[in-house]
Amino acid sequence: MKIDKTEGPEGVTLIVSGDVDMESSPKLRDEIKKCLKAKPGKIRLRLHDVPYIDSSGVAVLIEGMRWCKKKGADYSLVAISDNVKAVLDLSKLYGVFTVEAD
Amino acid sequence: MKIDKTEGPEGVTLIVSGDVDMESSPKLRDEIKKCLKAKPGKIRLRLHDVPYIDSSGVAVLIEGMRWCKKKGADYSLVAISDNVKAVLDLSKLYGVFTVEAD
Amino acid sequence: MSHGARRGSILLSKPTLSIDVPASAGYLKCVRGFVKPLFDARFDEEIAHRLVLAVDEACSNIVKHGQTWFSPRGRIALELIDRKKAVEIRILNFCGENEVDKIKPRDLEDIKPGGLGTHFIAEIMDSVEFVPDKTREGRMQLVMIKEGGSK
Amino acid sequence: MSHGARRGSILLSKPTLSIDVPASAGYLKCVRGFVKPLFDARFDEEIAHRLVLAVDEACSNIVKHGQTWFSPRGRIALELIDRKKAVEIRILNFCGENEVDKIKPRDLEDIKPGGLGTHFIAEIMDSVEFVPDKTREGRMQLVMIKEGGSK
Ligand SMILES: Nc1ncnc2c1ncn2[C@@H]1O[C@H](COP(=O)(O)OP(=O)(O)O)[C@@H](O)[C@H]1O
Ligand SMILES: Nc1ncnc2c1ncn2[C@@H]1O[C@H](COP(=O)(O)OP(=O)(O)O)[C@@H](O)[C@H]1O
Repeated sequence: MKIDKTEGPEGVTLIVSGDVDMESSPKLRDEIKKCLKAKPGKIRLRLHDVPYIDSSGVAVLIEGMRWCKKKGADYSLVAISDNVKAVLDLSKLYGVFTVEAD
Repeated sequence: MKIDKTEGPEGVTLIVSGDVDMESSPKLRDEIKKCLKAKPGKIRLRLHDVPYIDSSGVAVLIEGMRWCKKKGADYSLVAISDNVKAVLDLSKLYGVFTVEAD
Repeated sequence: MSHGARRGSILLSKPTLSIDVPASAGYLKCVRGFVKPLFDARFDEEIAHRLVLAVDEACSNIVKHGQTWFSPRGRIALELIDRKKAVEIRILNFCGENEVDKIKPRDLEDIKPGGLGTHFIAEIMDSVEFVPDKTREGRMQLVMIKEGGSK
Repeated sequence: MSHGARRGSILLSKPTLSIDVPASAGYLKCVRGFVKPLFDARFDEEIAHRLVLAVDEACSNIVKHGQTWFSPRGRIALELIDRKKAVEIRILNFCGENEVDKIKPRDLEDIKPGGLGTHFIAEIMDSVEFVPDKTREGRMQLVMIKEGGSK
């Protein structure tokens, strides 16, 4: 898994690529945490190039949402892959997230 | 591995996608053989979407070349993937084939 | 290519595939890589993806819960039985006998991180049960079955 | 993520990964899927691809040559030792003692199908040798080592 970061006036986008699993999800968690320190108006996670996410990855997506809510930052998932969508559906959590097209 | 076939006035193109390994290479071999029955002027193998080829796959590429030579048909490999190129290099066979861009 | 799977000795050799790796998060990708091509060959893409997820979650649970600080040398030992009409996955040494009752999904209504793995497994598989592990006294095997898939 | 590979018990558990599958062409893709993520994590893309090829060719050779009609129940049994400074791959029960001398690449000048597998293995690996197989009398193991790769 690799995370690229782009910053714009409205906030930060983390572009995730590769599998988000028990090995790599802590790295995504740390990255979201780090972003929040800069008090961005919005954090977007781009999950288009994520062919695989497991429950630990979903847990990080939820944590990110909670942290953002607390800090008053917007939070969304962008251009999620079919497999990410499938796992969110399976978690009954798809409706909980703000999901955007690209 | 999957093989799609397109036929034009100058000959046949077999569009191969997926791994060409010991399990699947006999299928490619059979398909080339079948094509030759129709006496095409040319057989092209499109190997762009072949992420993996092993020595049994390379053996089939050589057999195809020999059969075509015998029958007076042209033969070429088209848009080969980096990994196919790497395996042909390793085989010291890259120069033996006619390799075309798309 | 389903017929290809029978090349060689498959009709005579036991259709059991097994792997044994250290119970470490860094090796879960190897486990997924191992089972995925087999599921892809037997099931459609969506189901294959879910099956990989179920296996991965079960193995993650060994990394997370199957070891303790005084017994850390855990292993993921998995058997896959590639039957004609079903795939059976056995994860050996999955948990202790006394832990089986604790293993269940949490209430999904409560939106919080964690506790999804067993829910995924139950949703995806046709049958999930625990049986005593013959290879290690006091330990249980997780046995998961998915019916169907052409072979 | 190399540090991730140490999560859990990797520093304490033996860094040996093993698989055992029927010696059938249809399961080679599982073997490749198993080793590829590990090679990808340790080596650059090009080398990782070559290493997958070497392992696959060695396993193909068991399917092709390691079984006979009177002993068809062959298995591919592979051990991968994920050392700090090298990866070692042991393929058990690779061939009979008396076959070792026959195992060599053919003359590549002669352009013909077949006989490339052992050439690939020799080109790709830093060391290739045969040692007696402790698990089965009269059989040999193929031991291949690739140095390097960060861990
Ligand atoms: N291999 C195991 N050994 C012992 N307990 C386990 C094992 N797998 C799961 N459990 C128990 O079942 C619970 C639910 O597991 P799961 O749904 O995967 O969620 P999580 O692992 O995120 O808590 C765990 O919290 C744990 O108490
Ligand atoms: N596992 C094995 N058991 C017995 N003989 C083998 C084995 N692997 C390879 N050989 C011998 O070595 C030769 C060269 O193998 P290889 O280079 O892989 O080419 P090919 O398998 O296409 O002949 C084979 O033809 C065979 O005689």
